[in-house]
Amino acid sequence: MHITALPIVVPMIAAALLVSVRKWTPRLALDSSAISVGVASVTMCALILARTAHDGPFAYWLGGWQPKHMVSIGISLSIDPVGAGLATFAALLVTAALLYSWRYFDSIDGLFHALMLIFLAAMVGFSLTGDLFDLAVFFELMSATAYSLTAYKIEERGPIQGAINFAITNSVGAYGIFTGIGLLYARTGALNMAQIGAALDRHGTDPLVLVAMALLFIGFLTKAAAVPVHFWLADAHAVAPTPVCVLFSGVMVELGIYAVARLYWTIFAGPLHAHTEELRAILIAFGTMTAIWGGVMCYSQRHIKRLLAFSTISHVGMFLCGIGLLSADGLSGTATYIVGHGLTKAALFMLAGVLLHRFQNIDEFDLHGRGREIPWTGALFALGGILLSAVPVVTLFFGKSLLDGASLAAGYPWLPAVFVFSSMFTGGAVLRVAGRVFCGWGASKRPLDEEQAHQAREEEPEEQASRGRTPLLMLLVPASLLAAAIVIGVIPGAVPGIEVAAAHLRDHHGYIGWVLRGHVHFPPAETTHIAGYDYLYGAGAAVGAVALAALTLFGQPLLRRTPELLVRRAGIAIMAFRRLHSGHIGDYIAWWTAGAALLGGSSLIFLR
Amino acid sequence: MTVLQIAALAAVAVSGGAVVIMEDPLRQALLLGMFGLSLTILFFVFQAPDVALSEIVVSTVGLPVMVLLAIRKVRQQEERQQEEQGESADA
Amino acid sequence: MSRRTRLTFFGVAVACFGTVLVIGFTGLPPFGDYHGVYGQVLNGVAVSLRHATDIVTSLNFDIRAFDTLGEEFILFSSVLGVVLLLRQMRKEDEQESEEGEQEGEEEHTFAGASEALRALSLVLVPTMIAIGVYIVVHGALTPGGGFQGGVILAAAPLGVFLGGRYLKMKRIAPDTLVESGEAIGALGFALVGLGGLIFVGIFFKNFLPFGIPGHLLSAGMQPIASIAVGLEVAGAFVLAWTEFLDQAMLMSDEEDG
Amino acid sequence: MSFLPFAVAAWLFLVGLYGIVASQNLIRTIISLTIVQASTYVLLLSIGYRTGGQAPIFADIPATSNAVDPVVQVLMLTDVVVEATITALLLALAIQAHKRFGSLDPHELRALTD
Repeated sequence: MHITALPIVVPMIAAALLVSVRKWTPRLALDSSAISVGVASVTMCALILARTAHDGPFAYWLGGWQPKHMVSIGISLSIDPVGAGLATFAALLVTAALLYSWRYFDSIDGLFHALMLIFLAAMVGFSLTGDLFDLAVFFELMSATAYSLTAYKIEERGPIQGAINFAITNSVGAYGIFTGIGLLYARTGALNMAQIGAALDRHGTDPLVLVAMALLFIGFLTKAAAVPVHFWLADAHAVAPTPVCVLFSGVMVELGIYAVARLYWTIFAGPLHAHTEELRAILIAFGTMTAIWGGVMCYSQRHIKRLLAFSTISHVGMFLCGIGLLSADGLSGTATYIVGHGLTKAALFMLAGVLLHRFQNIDEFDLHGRGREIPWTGALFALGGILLSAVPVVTLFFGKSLLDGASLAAGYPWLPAVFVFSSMFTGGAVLRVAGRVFCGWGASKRPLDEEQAHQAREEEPEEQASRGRTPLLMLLVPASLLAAAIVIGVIPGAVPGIEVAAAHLRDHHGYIGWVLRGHVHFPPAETTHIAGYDYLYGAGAAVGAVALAALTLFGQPLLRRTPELLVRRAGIAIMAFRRLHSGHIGDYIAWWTAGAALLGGSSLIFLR
Repeated sequence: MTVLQIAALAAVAVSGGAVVIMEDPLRQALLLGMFGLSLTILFFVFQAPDVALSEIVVSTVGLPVMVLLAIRKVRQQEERQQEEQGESADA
Repeated sequence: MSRRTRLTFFGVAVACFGTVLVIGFTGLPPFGDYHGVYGQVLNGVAVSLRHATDIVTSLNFDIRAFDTLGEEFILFSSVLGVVLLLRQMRKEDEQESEEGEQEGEEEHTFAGASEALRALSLVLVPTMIAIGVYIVVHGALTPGGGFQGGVILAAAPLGVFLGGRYLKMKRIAPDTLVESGEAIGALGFALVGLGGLIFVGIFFKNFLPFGIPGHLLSAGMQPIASIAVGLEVAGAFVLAWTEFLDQAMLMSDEEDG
Repeated sequence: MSFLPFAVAAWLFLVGLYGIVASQNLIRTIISLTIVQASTYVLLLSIGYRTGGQAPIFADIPATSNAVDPVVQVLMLTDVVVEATITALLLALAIQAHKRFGSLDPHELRALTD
């Protein structure tokens, strides 16, 4: 008996059971059963991962519908180490979030647990499936649960607005995906990704394939929140319950990036072989835009959860650049970075949740100095900021040095500067918050944007119990996530393991072979050594982050000496930039259309 | 391509456009029903009876009930808000 | 952005996007000239392998059943979302209106319910149930199946409401029961898949005899899968409708009082 | 003429997007979204159609005869029902939004803006 389908199905079954018995079930039983299902999923995913690492990737044909003469009839789970690894990672974060919410929420009933478990099933299914339409189904399942989870605290205004913008933007993205699938189906007569890839190898590229690619990519990038289809993310992340934010930033957004990588290497790598250079330029352009936009927006926020949300957008830009390098190191660097970032960002959201839980306020200036009461939280928060700036030798650092090497090899020597910028601004923003809130450094007022401050105060506590003490569990979970983010990179074999996994993902012909013929092929994987300048870059970014935070907190005298006109101009420019994030769904869809036109248009012009 | 198919396509295109152009949600809800019916006919002439059956049950009973009830609820909330405003103005 | 800026910006964007879309669509094979290999293979295999005459249902509940499992849970979780959003709100509304009159237990009648409509509903409701059940169980043979039949089944309690008996509708279909029904439907479909794993070793592999093509109990697990889906869809729609009805009715009760 | 179905699909997609952008009422936004979605139905079913093909139900016709593509029908058939419940979820959100903000105009619905 095969367990392959079980990590998807067991959470679903458990969710349905929980819903039907939730009226008569005490809270403790709900929590413990949901957590044990999470643990079971982690175990099963890890077993599958171990199998792919040991015996190589494999296809599991649901219903026993094996392909006949290279034509697939049923649906396959096509599992390679990257897919299995992401599934394990998603299950791990869901379990951590469930553990955290045990003490975080005071009164929730089984609906929350059921939705979390279905969300888990969707993410695992999304990582494992080998069928293009099934991928879209799990995309929608992920979305449907995510909308409800975002709006979970319905007594407030923010969550409703965030959920609406999230739902409409992502639905439009999903219809883009369906249209793309339709185009590919018309061309190849197949839905299995391996078979589509094999068919396109014979047909080559033409406008239909390019437009299909653009529609699929923009759809998945909507979930990944790349500029200019990122607007929903900040609205949704700022207001969703903390345990849900952990999953959104930690793994859901990254799955969008995963889908782009998967689609490129299984489907489009063959026909676009002659245009690698041009596609690389397009993807890196989008990625750079996202990294810088996210970094600037992140640094200019005072609502802490919204700040973390923009920091995720900035990192998504780095991921997109990493994938867009279309090389071995780029891919394995991104994969490593995703693991480190997911753990760190999840921990940071949990620590922001501690603030919210204790002070019922998430505004940086309002909380000025009040964090002194909880020094441990502060220490962990600052540690998270340092990690986010990819200081040597944490997991993020190994990811970033692979990315640096890949950019130089691909002829983009300026790309490492973008990465340093992103690390500096996102890490610096977190450190600034840590300094102001937990140490009481810097100014306690900033009059410019009272509106956002008001919103941060309106945030109501997610738990109604006494706020005297922070439950220990709410610190233990983020602390262990941060510890994992530090050590995973230095575990012998971890990074080389990711490099092997990435080699499987990149193996276009190998993928078609093992899915449709069952011939496992082990592509050669090179281990990259870290160059000296990587340590320099890494240390530079970390020092830069600290310096930036210090400059903002203590640099008032310095600022007074710069010409006032310059300061005001810069202020106005940033405010104008921020005003683009209007919260108006019409704006967001207009931007979505522009993004789709941009990606589709540039593909049609440059890739023919 | 048969005349029936062309007619159904034209009906879908026109009613779809009309649904979007209409500003008043109540009229939109009614037009949405028409749109659903023309889609049903289209699916039928495209030899997709299963999808047509899906579409007809959803577009005749499934969606309109919910849209109309949502509009009704919103109207009620508006009335209530106006009442409250009126009361506060009186006081 | 002001409304005008937004529309201008969108106008430019949509012109470009439309061009992209149309250029892509020109690569499609001419309408009616499709020769995709997947569909042809399936049309060839399904009757002989599955003894089902409606290929669409075979695909839905057997060959691509895993998709359907995902879709089922989309349905399930979005209705959970509706319940989550509206039930809480109803509690608030009830608290707000508590100082008002106590709600009576007498029958609430739908404003436009005449005797004729009431009589019609008496005929309509059993007919709808019959049609719904027929469509659900004959999925493998004729057009239809759990999805379509489920919505029709769900419309039956709605008929009771149209006949003017809102509370009676609630009595026939109380929330808890409907909710459990929906969950059991979702569960049932997953269990059909699990049955394959347990009895024949592969998830969603058929583990029941196929029977004679055209007969009611043919096509292996398909009828059972169809019934599970029917239950789930019916439960989901009844639940969503009653939540919306409760919203719209609650206030009007106050008005009547 | 043979391009007409695809043109209708493109038209529905674009006009639906326009509806969302131009809307000043959330319920209108949601209804426009269903139009975008209908575009995908029209596209996929048009792709799978074969001239002279019959519905893929072999109770009345011999199994060897010319039939339209069944796969696209399966993909769309479940989607039609499922998306109705997603629309229900959005409508529930709209009702909530109206209660909290006192308006359905997206312009008024800006809880957390910069």
